[in-house]
Amino acid sequence: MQEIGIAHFLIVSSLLFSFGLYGVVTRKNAIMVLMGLELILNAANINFITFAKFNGNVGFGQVAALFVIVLAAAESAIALAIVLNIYKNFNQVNVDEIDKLRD
Amino acid sequence: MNELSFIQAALVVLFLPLLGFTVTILYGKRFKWLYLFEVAIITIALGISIYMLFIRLAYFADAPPFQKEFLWINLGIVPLLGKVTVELGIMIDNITVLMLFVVCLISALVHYFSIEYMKGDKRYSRYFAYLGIFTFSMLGIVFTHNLLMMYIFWELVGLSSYLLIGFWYEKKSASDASKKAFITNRIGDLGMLAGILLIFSTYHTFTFEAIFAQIKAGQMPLNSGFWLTATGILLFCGAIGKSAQFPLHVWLPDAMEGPTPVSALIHAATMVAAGVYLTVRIFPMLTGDALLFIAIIGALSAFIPATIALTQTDIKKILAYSTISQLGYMIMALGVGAYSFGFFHLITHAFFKAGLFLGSGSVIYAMHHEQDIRQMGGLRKKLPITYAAFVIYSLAISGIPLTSGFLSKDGILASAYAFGGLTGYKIFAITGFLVALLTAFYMFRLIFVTFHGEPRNQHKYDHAHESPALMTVPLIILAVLSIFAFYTANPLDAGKGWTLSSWIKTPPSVVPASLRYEFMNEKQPEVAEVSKSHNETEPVAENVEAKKNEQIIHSEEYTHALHSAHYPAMGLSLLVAILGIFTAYLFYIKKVVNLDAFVEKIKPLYNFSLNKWYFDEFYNSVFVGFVMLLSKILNWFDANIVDGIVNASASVTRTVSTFSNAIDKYIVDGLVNFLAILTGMFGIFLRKLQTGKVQTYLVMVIFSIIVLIFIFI
Amino acid sequence: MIYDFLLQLTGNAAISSLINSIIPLTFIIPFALFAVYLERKVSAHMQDRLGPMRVGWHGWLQSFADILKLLQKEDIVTADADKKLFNFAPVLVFAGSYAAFAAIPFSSAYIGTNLDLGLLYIVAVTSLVVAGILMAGWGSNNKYSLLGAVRSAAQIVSYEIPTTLVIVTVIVMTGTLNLHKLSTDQTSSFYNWLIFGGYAAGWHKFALIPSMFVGFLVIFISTLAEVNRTPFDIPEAESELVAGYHTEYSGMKFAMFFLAEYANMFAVSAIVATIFFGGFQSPFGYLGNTLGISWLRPIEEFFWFASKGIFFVFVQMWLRWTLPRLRVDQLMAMCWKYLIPIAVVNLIIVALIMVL
Amino acid sequence: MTYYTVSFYLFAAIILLSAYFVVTTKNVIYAAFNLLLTFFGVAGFYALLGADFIAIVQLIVYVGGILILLLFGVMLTNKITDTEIKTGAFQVLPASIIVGMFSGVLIASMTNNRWIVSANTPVAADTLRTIGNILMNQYILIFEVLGVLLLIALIGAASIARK
Repeated sequence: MQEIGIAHFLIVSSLLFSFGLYGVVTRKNAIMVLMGLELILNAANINFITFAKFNGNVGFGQVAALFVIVLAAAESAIALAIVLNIYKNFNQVNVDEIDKLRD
Repeated sequence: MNELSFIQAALVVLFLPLLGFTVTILYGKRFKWLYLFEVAIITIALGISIYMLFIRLAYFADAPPFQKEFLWINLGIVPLLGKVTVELGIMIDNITVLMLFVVCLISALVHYFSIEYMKGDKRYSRYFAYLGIFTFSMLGIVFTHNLLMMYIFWELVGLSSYLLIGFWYEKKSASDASKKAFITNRIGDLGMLAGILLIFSTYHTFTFEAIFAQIKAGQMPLNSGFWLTATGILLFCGAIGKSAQFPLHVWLPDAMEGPTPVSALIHAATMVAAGVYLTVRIFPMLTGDALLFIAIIGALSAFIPATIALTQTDIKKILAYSTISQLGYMIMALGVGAYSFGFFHLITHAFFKAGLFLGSGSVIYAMHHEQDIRQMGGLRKKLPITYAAFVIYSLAISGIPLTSGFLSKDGILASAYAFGGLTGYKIFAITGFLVALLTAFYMFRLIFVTFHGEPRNQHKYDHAHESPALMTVPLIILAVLSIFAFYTANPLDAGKGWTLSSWIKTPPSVVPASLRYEFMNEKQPEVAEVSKSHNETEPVAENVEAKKNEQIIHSEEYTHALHSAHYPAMGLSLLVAILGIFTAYLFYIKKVVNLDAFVEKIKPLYNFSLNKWYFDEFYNSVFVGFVMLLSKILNWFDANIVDGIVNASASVTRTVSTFSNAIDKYIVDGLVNFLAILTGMFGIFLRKLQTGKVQTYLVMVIFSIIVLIFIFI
Repeated sequence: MIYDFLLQLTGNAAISSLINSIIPLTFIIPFALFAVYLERKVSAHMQDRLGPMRVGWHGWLQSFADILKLLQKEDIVTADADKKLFNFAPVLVFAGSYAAFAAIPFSSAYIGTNLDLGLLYIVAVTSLVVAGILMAGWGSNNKYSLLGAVRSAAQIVSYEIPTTLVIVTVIVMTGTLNLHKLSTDQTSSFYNWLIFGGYAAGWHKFALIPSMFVGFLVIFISTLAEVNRTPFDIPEAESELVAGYHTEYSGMKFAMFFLAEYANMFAVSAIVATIFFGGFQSPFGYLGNTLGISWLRPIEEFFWFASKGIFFVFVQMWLRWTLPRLRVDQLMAMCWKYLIPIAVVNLIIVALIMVL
Repeated sequence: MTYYTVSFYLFAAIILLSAYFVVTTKNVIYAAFNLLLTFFGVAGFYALLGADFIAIVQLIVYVGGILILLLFGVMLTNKITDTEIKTGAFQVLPASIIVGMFSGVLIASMTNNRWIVSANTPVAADTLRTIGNILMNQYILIFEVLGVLLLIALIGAASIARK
């Protein structure tokens, strides 16, 4: 088994990203879509930290990751507020059935 | 007190009533006592106005007008016009302070009178608020130094008049009357607006002084004297509307639906005088033809209502027609060039006519809102103060010596007489004397029927009582002001006696010499002398300039004619006045003629007068009828000709369309349907991609990214 | 350090780590037994009763009897419950509470992990408790449980903010988040405790005392809320929600919740004590130093640490039987309208004092 | 095989397995709790990479904040009496194919790329101080803008959810 290098972390983050993408693309429930989104953001963050570590420039990557986390918090707060509102109006949160504009 | 403090005082007086109005209208409903605030404010304004009057006349009587301009709108450089700025401004001269005093005094008296008269009204404080806004607008007219501001306040006055006439808007007649007044006024104001626009398009300014200066420099609207005359007449149209002159006089009698103190304030003393005031202001720019027009209008307005007043039975209607008649007098005076007498009559008339109205208000109040004089009679025992005041006013309006009316009226008659002698238009003098006769007759008819004889309605008579002090004191004040002592030391010398005539001088006309009356021209040699001396030395030139200012007003000729006309005119007017009173005495006290039989004998004339010369009916049938007829014709035109053309074109279109339909159906539609089927098939295919779900699109995006990656790497 | 000692003893890092991590458990379980007994006795005496008197002298064996009873009880899982979540929830909750003990220095000789970010770490792992509580509430499939869980989560998340603000205040003042370092720095005597202005010199020390006192009050109140104790016990308000999120639990799982609750009580008390009251430091000198017996000193330190922790646990119980329960809106208002603004202002004041 | 390697594979397994469950399970609640595990694993990764502060922030924000929010969202958008909180998926086949291809491309690019790796990876001593200095010096503007953004997001979320 080789020593754990940069590629190991990157592969894990790529897979995590793909799972997230899969979740975003296939799930019906809006909250599940959000979870997929969080996975994608986490994958991105892993990349940031990894590059920061292996590039020797520790601080900057971590600061970027910090920003991403803050943005993710803001995003999920807004998104969940919207989902709650949608639930109030449509009594469900399935993204494929909320098609009032289409009718 | 200097010029600046005059301006400041004027601003204070102008805006105090507005403050009163704002406060009273906003909070009057919550705080019932707030009407006292309005009354206090008008009292303060009255105080300041008296102070301003005395200071101006005592120390600055010969000074030029005090002026102050405030930049309102700066349009910058406008194409074709150059730099355009619109200024608001205040001008204070002798006329202004006199008018200010009149407005404030009558307004204040009416305020006091109304406290008692309007007691118990459900919109009590609103009434006082309206009085406040009226006073504000009227003062705006008085103070203005330009036409635009005058127009603004002119309309504000119209608005407040509308509000006050329709104050008891639950009554249909009141709301109708307010609408009638408003609309009739608009007709006159339209002319005024046209005149203002003409002036602005020519001179690019609204300020009186600047306009006069430019006219003097020879500039005229459309470069013709005719249009100068037209401008003058158009501006005068505003006065026709506001001063209820023939033919727009019909609104004033109806306006008596408003509360009586309002009639006294607005429809007798101040607002209707605004027309005269406007004419006074624009006097220098009126050409001879315009003045003649004005004189004719004035004469007609003086005569027609006087004949109508003979037969009316409503106490306020009589006074209303009398008002129109007297306003016609003033207008006629201005028309014949008696500038200062016209204005003098405006002031004296304001006092005694306000008094008459307040007196009638007192009578109506005493009779529990009974206005028909046939229900009255013998009231002099019940209402001694009102009666005494009423007699003094009536004497004044009839032009009996020792009253103010005598002074001003005789001045006008003398001027008309002199004017007739100089120009040949003797009709004005004849009309003047005739109207004086009629005035004396109908006024004393009113007195004799109302206050003398036996009570006709015993029940109402028994309940009648003298009005409280708050109502009688204004009557007494106005009665005192109707006596000669305030105006002259010599009650019989009407021509020169008026002290004010040294303060109110006819302004020099600015119209080119060819457009004026000859007698108004300055003497040519004097002008020549001026130009000659101008070339020599400065001090002399100044001297001559001063001299010229003194003599500029009228030619010698006119002065002579006026002087010689005074005594005949005085005698004649006194004669007709006494004749009128005596006739009334014979008719209504001695009853030497059987009135009913007499009326029966002149039935057509009587009815003609009683029905106000059928003006309303005439307007109804002519204007309304004309519009109805026009609409009928248009309707026929529409139904037969327009529709016929439309129908014909329709049938043609139908035939054509039948053909075109066939082509459409088989050839064009075939093509289109084919295309549609093609498009539809594409659509069915493409629709599968367009799911409306973001996630599907995301899949497509990823797919495209992969494709792109494979293409480029 | 005990870890070094263990490493020497066993020669294996894995085994010594394992033993090292179990040590807090050996403290928590007896403590929980004692605390249950204490709670019952305190409540009894506050209400002028005697409390448990049957088992042992003055009922001191009562807790053991309770444990025996709980162990014997049938493990009931309701039919409609989500079994996976239902079973996992108590573990998660206890894991969360227990994880906090990793960063708490019991004495100069023992700390689970000498973390640089110890205080933040404790705040972080507390979130696990929230997740566990929500899990329990949902898994029970009972409206009382769910309501209690949601309330609890909202409460804990809200009150984390003032706690963190006070922690930031401490960072500003001391420049460290390491609890062990924090404790060792407050050495020698009680006037070096942070509540008395810390070990700063000069006027700073006196200027800081009011701010420190405010900070102590804020963090004590908000940690009280975080462990759902009265007057902030809305999540398990008996009169409204039966017993909140652990309504459906019984037997050993219930015992784990119970254990977690008491562990939490001690954890927050220990944190407060460590930050403001010198941690394991004695208020005055050490007997071990005086006698020259070096191994006595860590034991003394542990004694002081446990005493301070148990004192604050006692204060919590005292409050429980003194104050009435808050309404939900009052609870939130307390946090958002009072504690947070006060904490922020306090932070600014401390920062200003430190800059000057 | 060091502890480091073991930890890495442990955390990688946690991350990938739980992430897989997150996106495939039909039960929303299970997905949410699996997400908790994923976050935990990612925090572990951060710790392995020497970013202890980020790891703790990950726990505080993701586990303590976002996950709780998500759970709240789940609990508020599903009726408590309704045990059937399962939810379906659609376009599974095309999505799996395309996402699979994408992940293949991604992994290929990640492994085949020659990353420039700094020779001396410094020991992360006192990262908190480093991050604080960077935040307060180079990135002060972004930091403050983020603060404002967070405030706006909170106000917006509160107002949207209140309606």
